Amino acid sequence: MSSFDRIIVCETPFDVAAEYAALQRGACADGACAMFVGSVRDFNAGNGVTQLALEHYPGMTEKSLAGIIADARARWGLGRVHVIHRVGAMQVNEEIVFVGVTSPHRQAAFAACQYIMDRLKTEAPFWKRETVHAEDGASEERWVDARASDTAELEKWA
Amino acid sequence: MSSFDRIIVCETPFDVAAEYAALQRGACADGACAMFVGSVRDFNAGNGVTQLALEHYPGMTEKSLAGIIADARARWGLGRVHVIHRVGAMQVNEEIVFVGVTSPHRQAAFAACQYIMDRLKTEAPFWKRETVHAEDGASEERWVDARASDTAELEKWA
Amino acid sequence: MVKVLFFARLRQQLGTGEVRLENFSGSIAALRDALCDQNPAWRAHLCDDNIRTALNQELVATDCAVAGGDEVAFFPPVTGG
Amino acid sequence: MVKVLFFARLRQQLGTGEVRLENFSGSIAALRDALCDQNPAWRAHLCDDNIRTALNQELVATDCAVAGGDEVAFFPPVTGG
Repeated sequence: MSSFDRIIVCETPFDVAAEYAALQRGACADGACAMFVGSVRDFNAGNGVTQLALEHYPGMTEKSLAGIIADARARWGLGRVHVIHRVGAMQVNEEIVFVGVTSPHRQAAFAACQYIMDRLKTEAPFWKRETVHAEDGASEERWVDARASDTAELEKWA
Repeated sequence: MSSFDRIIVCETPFDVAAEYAALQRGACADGACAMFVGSVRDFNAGNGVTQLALEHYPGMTEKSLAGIIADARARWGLGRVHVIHRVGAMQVNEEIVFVGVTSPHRQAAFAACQYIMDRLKTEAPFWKRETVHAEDGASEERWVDARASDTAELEKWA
Repeated sequence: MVKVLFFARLRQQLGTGEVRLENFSGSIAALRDALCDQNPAWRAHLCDDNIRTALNQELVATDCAVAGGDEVAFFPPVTGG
Repeated sequence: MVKVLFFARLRQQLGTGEVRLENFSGSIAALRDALCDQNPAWRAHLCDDNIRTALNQELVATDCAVAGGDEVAFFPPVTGG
Protein backbone atom coordinates (compact mmCIF):
# COMPACT_ATOMS: atom_id res chain seq x y z
CA MET A 1 0.00 0.00 0.00
CA SER A 2 1.40 3.39 -1.04
CA SER A 3 1.86 6.02 1.64
CA PHE A 4 -0.34 8.21 -0.56
CA ASP A 5 -3.26 5.81 -0.20
CA ARG A 6 -5.97 6.22 2.40
CA ILE A 7 -8.60 3.56 3.00
CA ILE A 8 -11.22 4.15 5.66
CA VAL A 9 -14.16 1.92 6.51
CA CYS A 10 -16.23 3.72 9.13
CA GLU A 11 -19.53 3.53 10.98
CA THR A 12 -19.91 7.28 11.36
CA PRO A 13 -20.54 9.96 8.71
CA PHE A 14 -17.49 11.29 6.88
CA ASP A 15 -16.88 14.84 5.67
CA VAL A 16 -16.34 15.27 1.94
CA ALA A 17 -14.87 18.75 2.48
CA ALA A 18 -12.20 17.37 4.83
CA GLU A 19 -11.43 14.56 2.39
CA TYR A 20 -10.91 17.04 -0.43
CA ALA A 21 -8.63 19.14 1.79
CA ALA A 22 -6.57 16.04 2.67
CA LEU A 23 -6.26 15.10 -1.01
CA GLN A 24 -4.96 18.53 -1.95
CA ARG A 25 -2.56 19.01 0.96
CA GLY A 26 0.90 19.52 -0.45
CA ALA A 27 -0.04 17.96 -3.78
CA CYS A 28 1.40 20.82 -5.84
CA ALA A 29 2.53 18.57 -8.68
CA ASP A 30 -0.98 17.21 -9.22
CA GLY A 31 -3.14 19.65 -11.16
CA ALA A 32 -6.06 17.24 -11.48
CA CYS A 33 -8.39 15.85 -8.84
CA ALA A 34 -11.36 13.62 -9.70
CA MET A 35 -13.84 12.65 -7.03
CA PHE A 36 -16.95 10.53 -6.74
CA VAL A 37 -19.48 10.57 -3.92
CA GLY A 38 -22.29 8.04 -3.60
CA SER A 39 -25.18 8.91 -1.28
CA VAL A 40 -28.25 7.14 0.03
CA ARG A 41 -31.08 7.72 -2.42
CA ASP A 42 -34.64 8.15 -1.20
CA PHE A 43 -36.00 5.83 -3.87
CA ASN A 44 -34.99 2.41 -5.19
CA ALA A 45 -36.83 -0.15 -7.33
CA GLY A 46 -40.16 1.63 -6.98
CA ASN A 47 -40.22 2.12 -3.21
CA GLY A 48 -39.41 5.00 -0.92
CA VAL A 49 -36.28 4.29 1.09
CA THR A 50 -36.14 5.58 4.65
CA GLN A 51 -32.97 3.93 5.92
CA LEU A 52 -30.03 1.89 4.74
CA ALA A 53 -27.79 -0.56 6.58
CA LEU A 54 -24.46 -1.76 5.19
CA GLU A 55 -22.96 -5.07 6.22
CA HIS A 56 -19.34 -5.83 5.33
CA TYR A 57 -16.66 -8.50 5.74
CA PRO A 58 -14.11 -6.93 8.11
CA GLY A 59 -10.57 -7.56 6.96
CA MET A 60 -11.45 -8.61 3.44
CA THR A 61 -13.02 -5.19 2.82
CA GLU A 62 -9.75 -3.32 3.40
CA LYS A 63 -7.74 -5.96 1.54
CA SER A 64 -10.07 -5.79 -1.45
CA LEU A 65 -9.92 -1.97 -1.60
CA ALA A 66 -6.12 -1.99 -1.26
CA GLY A 67 -5.86 -4.45 -4.16
CA ILE A 68 -8.14 -2.34 -6.37
CA ILE A 69 -6.09 0.79 -5.61
CA ALA A 70 -2.82 -1.05 -6.34
CA ASP A 71 -4.21 -2.15 -9.71
CA ALA A 72 -5.25 1.45 -10.48
CA ARG A 73 -1.73 2.66 -9.64
CA ALA A 74 -0.27 0.04 -12.01
CA ARG A 75 -2.42 1.46 -14.86
CA TRP A 76 -2.11 5.21 -14.33
CA GLY A 77 0.32 7.69 -12.83
CA LEU A 78 -1.51 8.75 -9.70
CA GLY A 79 -0.75 10.98 -6.73
CA ARG A 80 -3.09 10.43 -3.78
CA VAL A 81 -5.89 7.87 -3.74
CA HIS A 82 -8.46 8.05 -0.93
CA VAL A 83 -11.34 5.63 -0.55
CA ILE A 84 -13.86 6.01 2.28
CA HIS A 85 -16.82 3.67 2.76
CA ARG A 86 -19.54 3.80 5.40
CA VAL A 87 -20.89 0.67 7.06
CA GLY A 88 -23.71 0.22 9.55
CA ALA A 89 -26.93 2.27 9.65
CA MET A 90 -27.36 5.35 7.44
CA GLN A 91 -30.07 7.90 6.71
CA VAL A 92 -31.30 9.21 3.36
CA ASN A 93 -28.92 11.73 1.79
CA GLU A 94 -25.91 10.64 3.86
CA GLU A 95 -22.74 9.74 1.99
CA ILE A 96 -21.94 6.05 1.54
CA VAL A 97 -18.74 6.17 -0.47
CA PHE A 98 -16.05 8.67 -1.44
CA VAL A 99 -13.31 8.02 -4.00
CA GLY A 100 -10.79 10.79 -4.64
CA VAL A 101 -7.80 10.59 -6.95
CA THR A 102 -5.14 13.17 -7.81
CA SER A 103 -2.83 13.05 -10.81
CA PRO A 104 -0.77 15.38 -12.97
CA HIS A 105 -3.20 14.43 -15.76
CA ARG A 106 -6.93 14.94 -15.97
CA GLN A 107 -7.64 11.77 -17.98
CA ALA A 108 -5.71 9.58 -15.53
CA ALA A 109 -7.59 11.07 -12.56
CA PHE A 110 -10.99 10.51 -14.19
CA ALA A 111 -10.17 7.00 -15.42
CA ALA A 112 -8.74 5.83 -12.09
CA CYS A 113 -11.66 7.25 -10.09
CA GLN A 114 -14.18 5.51 -12.33
CA TYR A 115 -12.14 2.26 -12.40
CA ILE A 116 -11.99 2.13 -8.60
CA MET A 117 -15.75 2.69 -8.33
CA ASP A 118 -16.53 0.07 -10.99
CA ARG A 119 -14.41 -2.56 -9.26
CA LEU A 120 -15.58 -1.58 -5.76
CA LYS A 121 -19.20 -2.06 -6.86
CA THR A 122 -18.55 -5.63 -8.05
CA GLU A 123 -15.78 -6.92 -5.75
CA ALA A 124 -15.58 -5.17 -2.39
CA PRO A 125 -17.56 -7.18 0.20
CA PHE A 126 -20.32 -4.74 1.17
CA TRP A 127 -24.03 -5.55 1.19
CA LYS A 128 -26.89 -3.08 1.42
CA ARG A 129 -30.14 -3.69 3.23
CA GLU A 130 -32.74 -0.99 2.88
CA THR A 131 -35.85 -0.11 4.83
CA VAL A 132 -38.67 0.84 2.47
CA HIS A 133 -42.26 1.99 2.73
CA ALA A 134 -44.35 -0.99 1.66
CA GLU A 135 -47.63 -0.42 -0.22
CA ASP A 136 -49.72 -0.94 2.89
CA GLY A 137 -47.86 1.89 4.63
CA ALA A 138 -45.78 -0.40 6.83
CA SER A 139 -42.00 -0.47 6.82
CA GLU A 140 -40.17 -3.41 5.30
CA GLU A 141 -36.52 -4.41 5.25
CA ARG A 142 -34.98 -5.98 2.15
CA TRP A 143 -31.55 -6.86 0.83
CA VAL A 144 -30.62 -4.84 -2.23
CA ASP A 145 -30.05 -6.96 -5.34
CA ALA A 146 -26.84 -6.63 -7.36
CA ARG A 147 -27.24 -5.05 -10.78
CA ALA A 148 -26.10 -6.79 -13.95
CA SER A 149 -25.17 -3.34 -15.32
CA ASP A 150 -22.44 -3.02 -12.68
CA THR A 151 -20.80 -6.21 -13.90
CA ALA A 152 -21.15 -5.05 -17.53
CA GLU A 153 -19.27 -1.83 -16.70
CA LEU A 154 -16.19 -3.85 -15.82
CA GLU A 155 -15.74 -4.88 -19.44
CA LYS A 156 -14.36 -1.51 -20.41
CA TRP A 157 -11.30 -2.14 -18.23
CA ALA A 158 -10.60 -5.66 -19.57
CA MET B 1 -30.22 27.19 -19.05
CA SER B 2 -31.71 24.80 -16.52
CA SER B 3 -32.49 26.09 -13.04
CA PHE B 4 -30.24 23.28 -11.80
CA ASP B 5 -27.24 24.74 -13.63
CA ARG B 6 -24.77 27.06 -11.99
CA ILE B 7 -22.05 28.83 -13.98
CA ILE B 8 -19.66 31.13 -12.16
CA VAL B 9 -16.68 32.96 -13.64
CA CYS B 10 -14.89 34.69 -10.77
CA GLU B 11 -11.72 36.60 -9.94
CA THR B 12 -11.55 35.41 -6.34
CA PRO B 13 -10.86 31.92 -4.96
CA PHE B 14 -13.82 29.57 -4.71
CA ASP B 15 -14.51 26.97 -2.04
CA VAL B 16 -14.80 23.37 -3.21
CA ALA B 17 -16.46 22.37 0.07
CA ALA B 18 -19.20 24.96 -0.42
CA GLU B 19 -19.67 23.85 -4.02
CA TYR B 20 -20.12 20.24 -2.96
CA ALA B 21 -22.63 21.29 -0.30
CA ALA B 22 -24.59 23.27 -2.90
CA LEU B 23 -24.62 20.31 -5.29
CA GLN B 24 -25.99 17.96 -2.65
CA ARG B 25 -28.60 20.31 -1.18
CA GLY B 26 -31.99 18.64 -1.53
CA ALA B 27 -30.74 16.30 -4.24
CA CYS B 28 -32.18 13.18 -2.61
CA ALA B 29 -32.98 11.49 -5.91
CA ASP B 30 -29.38 11.73 -7.12
CA GLY B 31 -27.23 9.06 -5.53
CA ALA B 32 -24.18 9.89 -7.66
CA CYS B 33 -21.99 12.98 -7.67
CA ALA B 34 -18.86 13.24 -9.84
CA MET B 35 -16.53 16.21 -9.45
CA PHE B 36 -13.37 17.47 -11.03
CA VAL B 37 -11.05 20.13 -9.66
CA GLY B 38 -8.14 21.61 -11.62
CA SER B 39 -5.47 23.49 -9.66
CA VAL B 40 -2.42 25.56 -10.52
CA ARG B 41 0.55 23.20 -10.82
CA ASP B 42 3.98 24.28 -9.66
CA PHE B 43 5.63 22.88 -12.76
CA ASN B 44 4.90 23.04 -16.49
CA ALA B 45 7.01 22.26 -19.56
CA GLY B 46 10.24 22.01 -17.58
CA ASN B 47 9.99 25.24 -15.58
CA GLY B 48 8.89 26.08 -12.07
CA VAL B 49 5.65 28.05 -12.12
CA THR B 50 5.18 30.74 -9.49
CA GLN B 51 2.01 32.45 -10.68
CA LEU B 52 -0.74 32.09 -13.23
CA ALA B 53 -2.98 34.67 -14.88
CA LEU B 54 -6.14 33.75 -16.76
CA GLU B 55 -7.55 35.97 -19.47
CA HIS B 56 -11.05 35.31 -20.80
CA TYR B 57 -13.64 36.64 -23.24
CA PRO B 58 -16.40 38.06 -21.02
CA GLY B 59 -19.83 37.14 -22.35
CA MET B 60 -18.64 34.40 -24.65
CA THR B 61 -17.21 32.50 -21.68
CA GLU B 62 -20.57 32.11 -19.99
CA LYS B 63 -22.34 31.43 -23.30
CA SER B 64 -19.82 28.73 -24.19
CA LEU B 65 -20.14 27.02 -20.80
CA ALA B 66 -23.94 27.16 -20.95
CA GLY B 67 -23.87 25.53 -24.40
CA ILE B 68 -21.56 22.74 -23.22
CA ILE B 69 -23.80 22.04 -20.21
CA ALA B 70 -26.92 21.99 -22.41
CA ASP B 71 -25.25 19.45 -24.69
CA ALA B 72 -24.32 17.31 -21.67
CA ARG B 73 -27.95 17.40 -20.47
CA ALA B 74 -29.10 16.27 -23.92
CA ARG B 75 -26.82 13.21 -23.66
CA TRP B 76 -27.34 12.10 -20.06
CA GLY B 77 -30.00 12.31 -17.37
CA LEU B 78 -28.45 14.80 -14.97
CA GLY B 79 -29.51 16.55 -11.79
CA ARG B 80 -27.37 19.58 -10.90
CA VAL B 81 -24.46 20.79 -13.02
CA HIS B 82 -22.12 23.39 -11.50
CA VAL B 83 -19.16 24.87 -13.36
CA ILE B 84 -16.88 27.41 -11.68
CA HIS B 85 -13.84 28.94 -13.40
CA ARG B 86 -11.34 31.42 -11.98
CA VAL B 87 -9.96 34.29 -14.05
CA GLY B 88 -7.28 36.87 -13.26
CA ALA B 89 -4.20 36.25 -11.10
CA MET B 90 -3.75 32.99 -9.19
CA GLN B 91 -1.12 31.40 -6.97
CA VAL B 92 0.28 27.86 -7.06
CA ASN B 93 -2.09 25.28 -5.57
CA GLU B 94 -5.19 27.49 -5.94
CA GLU B 95 -8.17 26.01 -7.75
CA ILE B 96 -8.78 27.08 -11.36
CA VAL B 97 -11.81 25.06 -12.30
CA PHE B 98 -14.56 23.03 -10.64
CA VAL B 99 -17.06 20.84 -12.47
CA GLY B 100 -19.65 19.00 -10.38
CA VAL B 101 -22.47 16.83 -11.73
CA THR B 102 -25.17 14.87 -9.93
CA SER B 103 -27.24 12.09 -11.44
CA PRO B 104 -29.25 9.07 -10.34
CA HIS B 105 -26.60 7.02 -12.18
CA ARG B 106 -22.88 6.80 -11.54
CA GLN B 107 -21.89 6.31 -15.17
CA ALA B 108 -23.88 9.36 -16.31
CA ALA B 109 -22.31 11.54 -13.60
CA PHE B 110 -18.77 10.44 -14.54
CA ALA B 111 -19.32 10.74 -18.29
CA ALA B 112 -20.93 14.18 -18.10
CA CYS B 113 -18.24 15.55 -15.77
CA GLN B 114 -15.48 14.36 -18.10
CA TYR B 115 -17.36 15.53 -21.22
CA ILE B 116 -17.78 19.03 -19.79
CA MET B 117 -14.08 19.23 -18.90
CA ASP B 118 -12.98 17.93 -22.32
CA ARG B 119 -15.10 20.49 -24.16
CA LEU B 120 -14.24 23.32 -21.75
CA LYS B 121 -10.52 22.68 -22.38
CA THR B 122 -10.91 23.05 -26.14
CA GLU B 123 -13.77 25.55 -26.58
CA ALA B 124 -14.29 27.87 -23.63
CA PRO B 125 -12.40 31.15 -24.24
CA PHE B 126 -9.84 31.13 -21.43
CA TRP B 127 -6.11 31.66 -21.90
CA LYS B 128 -3.39 30.96 -19.33
CA ARG B 129 -0.26 33.05 -18.92
CA GLU B 130 2.24 31.70 -16.43
CA THR B 131 5.15 33.26 -14.58
CA VAL B 132 8.09 30.83 -14.50
CA HIS B 133 11.60 30.77 -13.09
CA ALA B 134 13.94 31.15 -16.07
CA GLU B 135 17.28 29.32 -16.09
CA ASP B 136 19.19 32.48 -15.12
CA GLY B 137 17.05 32.79 -11.99
CA ALA B 138 14.94 35.65 -13.31
CA SER B 139 11.16 35.52 -13.67
CA GLU B 140 9.60 35.25 -17.10
CA GLU B 141 6.00 35.46 -18.30
CA ARG B 142 4.76 33.23 -21.10
CA TRP B 143 1.46 32.20 -22.67
CA VAL B 144 0.66 28.54 -22.16
CA ASP B 145 0.41 26.58 -25.41
CA ALA B 146 -2.64 24.47 -26.18
CA ARG B 147 -2.08 20.70 -26.11
CA ALA B 148 -2.92 18.49 -29.07
CA SER B 149 -3.92 15.78 -26.56
CA ASP B 150 -6.83 17.94 -25.38
CA THR B 151 -8.24 18.07 -28.91
CA ALA B 152 -7.68 14.32 -29.32
CA GLU B 153 -9.75 13.65 -26.18
CA LEU B 154 -12.79 15.14 -27.88
CA GLU B 155 -12.94 12.26 -30.34
CA LYS B 156 -14.39 9.91 -27.77
CA TRP B 157 -17.57 12.02 -27.68
CA ALA B 158 -18.02 12.20 -31.47
CA MET C 1 -9.61 -26.42 11.53
CA VAL C 2 -11.27 -24.37 8.76
CA LYS C 3 -13.26 -21.25 9.61
CA VAL C 4 -16.30 -20.73 7.36
CA LEU C 5 -18.15 -17.40 7.21
CA PHE C 6 -21.51 -16.40 5.69
CA PHE C 7 -22.64 -12.84 4.97
CA ALA C 8 -25.72 -10.77 4.27
CA ARG C 9 -28.82 -12.51 2.89
CA LEU C 10 -27.05 -15.89 2.96
CA ARG C 11 -26.17 -15.44 6.64
CA GLN C 12 -29.85 -14.80 7.38
CA GLN C 13 -31.02 -17.74 5.24
CA LEU C 14 -28.65 -20.18 6.96
CA GLY C 15 -29.34 -18.71 10.38
CA THR C 16 -25.64 -18.45 11.23
CA GLY C 17 -22.65 -16.30 10.31
CA GLU C 18 -19.88 -18.77 11.13
CA VAL C 19 -19.17 -22.49 11.39
CA ARG C 20 -15.92 -24.39 11.98
CA LEU C 21 -14.92 -27.64 10.31
CA GLU C 22 -12.35 -29.98 11.86
CA ASN C 23 -10.07 -32.16 9.76
CA PHE C 24 -11.38 -31.00 6.40
CA SER C 25 -9.31 -31.19 3.26
CA GLY C 26 -10.49 -30.68 -0.30
CA SER C 27 -11.77 -27.96 -2.60
CA ILE C 28 -14.16 -25.16 -1.68
CA ALA C 29 -16.82 -27.00 -3.71
CA ALA C 30 -16.23 -30.12 -1.60
CA LEU C 31 -16.42 -28.06 1.58
CA ARG C 32 -19.73 -26.58 0.44
CA ASP C 33 -21.08 -30.07 -0.29
CA ALA C 34 -19.95 -31.30 3.12
CA LEU C 35 -21.81 -28.42 4.77
CA CYS C 36 -24.98 -29.17 2.78
CA ASP C 37 -24.78 -32.86 3.71
CA GLN C 38 -24.68 -31.86 7.37
CA ASN C 39 -27.51 -29.30 6.89
CA PRO C 40 -29.76 -30.35 3.99
CA ALA C 41 -31.86 -27.17 4.29
CA TRP C 42 -28.79 -25.11 3.36
CA ARG C 43 -28.41 -26.60 -0.12
CA ALA C 44 -30.98 -24.36 -1.84
CA HIS C 45 -29.18 -21.25 -0.59
CA LEU C 46 -25.50 -22.21 -0.42
CA CYS C 47 -25.34 -24.03 -3.78
CA ASP C 48 -26.97 -21.17 -5.67
CA ASP C 49 -24.83 -20.22 -8.72
CA ASN C 50 -24.87 -16.59 -7.61
CA ILE C 51 -23.04 -17.28 -4.37
CA ARG C 52 -19.47 -15.93 -4.35
CA THR C 53 -16.58 -17.57 -2.53
CA ALA C 54 -13.49 -16.12 -0.86
CA LEU C 55 -10.44 -17.96 0.48
CA ASN C 56 -8.42 -16.09 3.09
CA GLN C 57 -10.23 -12.87 2.14
CA GLU C 58 -9.64 -13.10 -1.60
CA LEU C 59 -12.26 -13.89 -4.23
CA VAL C 60 -11.56 -17.34 -5.72
CA ALA C 61 -13.23 -20.04 -7.81
CA THR C 62 -14.74 -23.06 -6.05
CA ASP C 63 -12.04 -25.46 -7.29
CA CYS C 64 -9.47 -23.84 -4.96
CA ALA C 65 -8.00 -26.18 -2.33
CA VAL C 66 -8.67 -25.49 1.36
CA ALA C 67 -6.19 -26.36 4.12
CA GLY C 68 -6.25 -26.26 7.93
CA GLY C 69 -6.10 -22.67 9.24
CA ASP C 70 -7.83 -21.25 6.17
CA GLU C 71 -10.77 -18.87 6.27
CA VAL C 72 -13.47 -19.54 3.69
CA ALA C 73 -16.40 -17.18 3.08
CA PHE C 74 -19.64 -17.54 1.12
CA PHE C 75 -21.77 -14.53 0.23
CA PRO C 76 -24.24 -13.10 -2.32
CA PRO C 77 -23.08 -10.67 -5.04
CA VAL C 78 -21.80 -7.50 -3.38
CA THR C 79 -23.89 -4.32 -3.40
CA GLY C 80 -21.70 -1.60 -1.88
CA GLY C 81 -20.75 1.82 -3.22
CA MET D 1 -20.13 49.05 -37.72
CA VAL D 2 -18.44 45.75 -36.85
CA LYS D 3 -16.66 45.32 -33.51
CA VAL D 4 -13.50 43.20 -33.75
CA LEU D 5 -11.81 41.75 -30.63
CA PHE D 6 -8.41 40.11 -30.10
CA PHE D 7 -7.40 38.05 -27.09
CA ALA D 8 -4.37 36.70 -25.26
CA ARG D 9 -1.10 36.30 -27.18
CA LEU D 10 -2.71 37.66 -30.35
CA ARG D 11 -3.87 40.79 -28.51
CA GLN D 12 -0.28 41.39 -27.38
CA GLN D 13 1.17 40.69 -30.82
CA LEU D 14 -1.20 43.14 -32.52
CA GLY D 15 -0.83 45.68 -29.72
CA THR D 16 -4.58 46.20 -29.41
CA GLY D 17 -7.60 44.35 -28.04
CA GLU D 18 -10.29 45.96 -30.15
CA VAL D 19 -10.86 47.71 -33.47
CA ARG D 20 -14.05 48.89 -35.18
CA LEU D 21 -14.75 48.65 -38.91
CA GLU D 22 -17.30 50.91 -40.59
CA ASN D 23 -19.32 49.81 -43.61
CA PHE D 24 -17.84 46.33 -43.83
CA SER D 25 -19.66 43.47 -45.45
CA GLY D 26 -18.27 40.08 -46.40
CA SER D 27 -16.98 36.92 -44.73
CA ILE D 28 -14.79 36.70 -41.64
CA ALA D 29 -11.91 35.74 -43.95
CA ALA D 30 -12.48 38.91 -45.98
CA LEU D 31 -12.64 40.97 -42.77
CA ARG D 32 -9.34 39.47 -41.65
CA ASP D 33 -7.75 40.29 -45.02
CA ALA D 34 -9.06 43.86 -44.84
CA LEU D 35 -7.47 44.25 -41.40
CA CYS D 36 -4.13 42.89 -42.67
CA ASP D 37 -4.22 45.24 -45.68
CA GLN D 38 -4.60 48.16 -43.27
CA ASN D 39 -1.89 46.78 -40.93
CA PRO D 40 0.60 44.67 -42.92
CA ALA D 41 2.53 43.74 -39.75
CA TRP D 42 -0.59 41.89 -38.47
CA ARG D 43 -0.64 39.32 -41.28
CA ALA D 44 1.95 36.96 -39.75
CA HIS D 45 -0.10 36.75 -36.53
CA LEU D 46 -3.72 37.14 -37.62
CA CYS D 47 -3.56 34.82 -40.65
CA ASP D 48 -1.96 31.98 -38.70
CA ASP D 49 -3.92 28.73 -39.22
CA ASN D 50 -4.11 28.24 -35.48
CA ILE D 51 -6.13 31.40 -34.90
CA ARG D 52 -9.75 30.68 -33.92
CA THR D 53 -12.69 32.90 -34.88
CA ALA D 54 -15.94 33.69 -33.11
CA LEU D 55 -18.98 35.53 -34.45
CA ASN D 56 -21.28 37.03 -31.83
CA GLN D 57 -19.55 34.92 -29.18
CA GLU D 58 -19.88 31.58 -30.95
CA LEU D 59 -17.04 29.64 -32.55
CA VAL D 60 -17.46 29.69 -36.35
CA ALA D 61 -15.52 28.97 -39.54
CA THR D 62 -14.01 31.89 -41.46
CA ASP D 63 -16.49 31.61 -44.34
CA CYS D 64 -19.29 32.95 -42.10
CA ALA D 65 -20.83 36.25 -43.27
CA VAL D 66 -20.46 39.35 -41.09
CA ALA D 67 -23.10 42.11 -40.93
CA GLY D 68 -23.31 45.52 -39.28
CA GLY D 69 -23.70 45.27 -35.50
CA ASP D 70 -21.84 41.96 -35.32
CA GLU D 71 -19.03 41.20 -32.90
CA VAL D 72 -16.12 39.23 -34.37
CA ALA D 73 -13.26 37.84 -32.27
CA PHE D 74 -9.89 36.33 -33.15
CA PHE D 75 -7.85 34.38 -30.62
CA PRO D 76 -5.29 31.59 -30.19
CA PRO D 77 -6.36 28.06 -29.16
CA VAL D 78 -7.90 28.20 -25.70
CA THR D 79 -5.98 26.97 -22.65
CA GLY D 80 -8.41 27.14 -19.74
CA GLY D 81 -9.42 24.48 -17.25
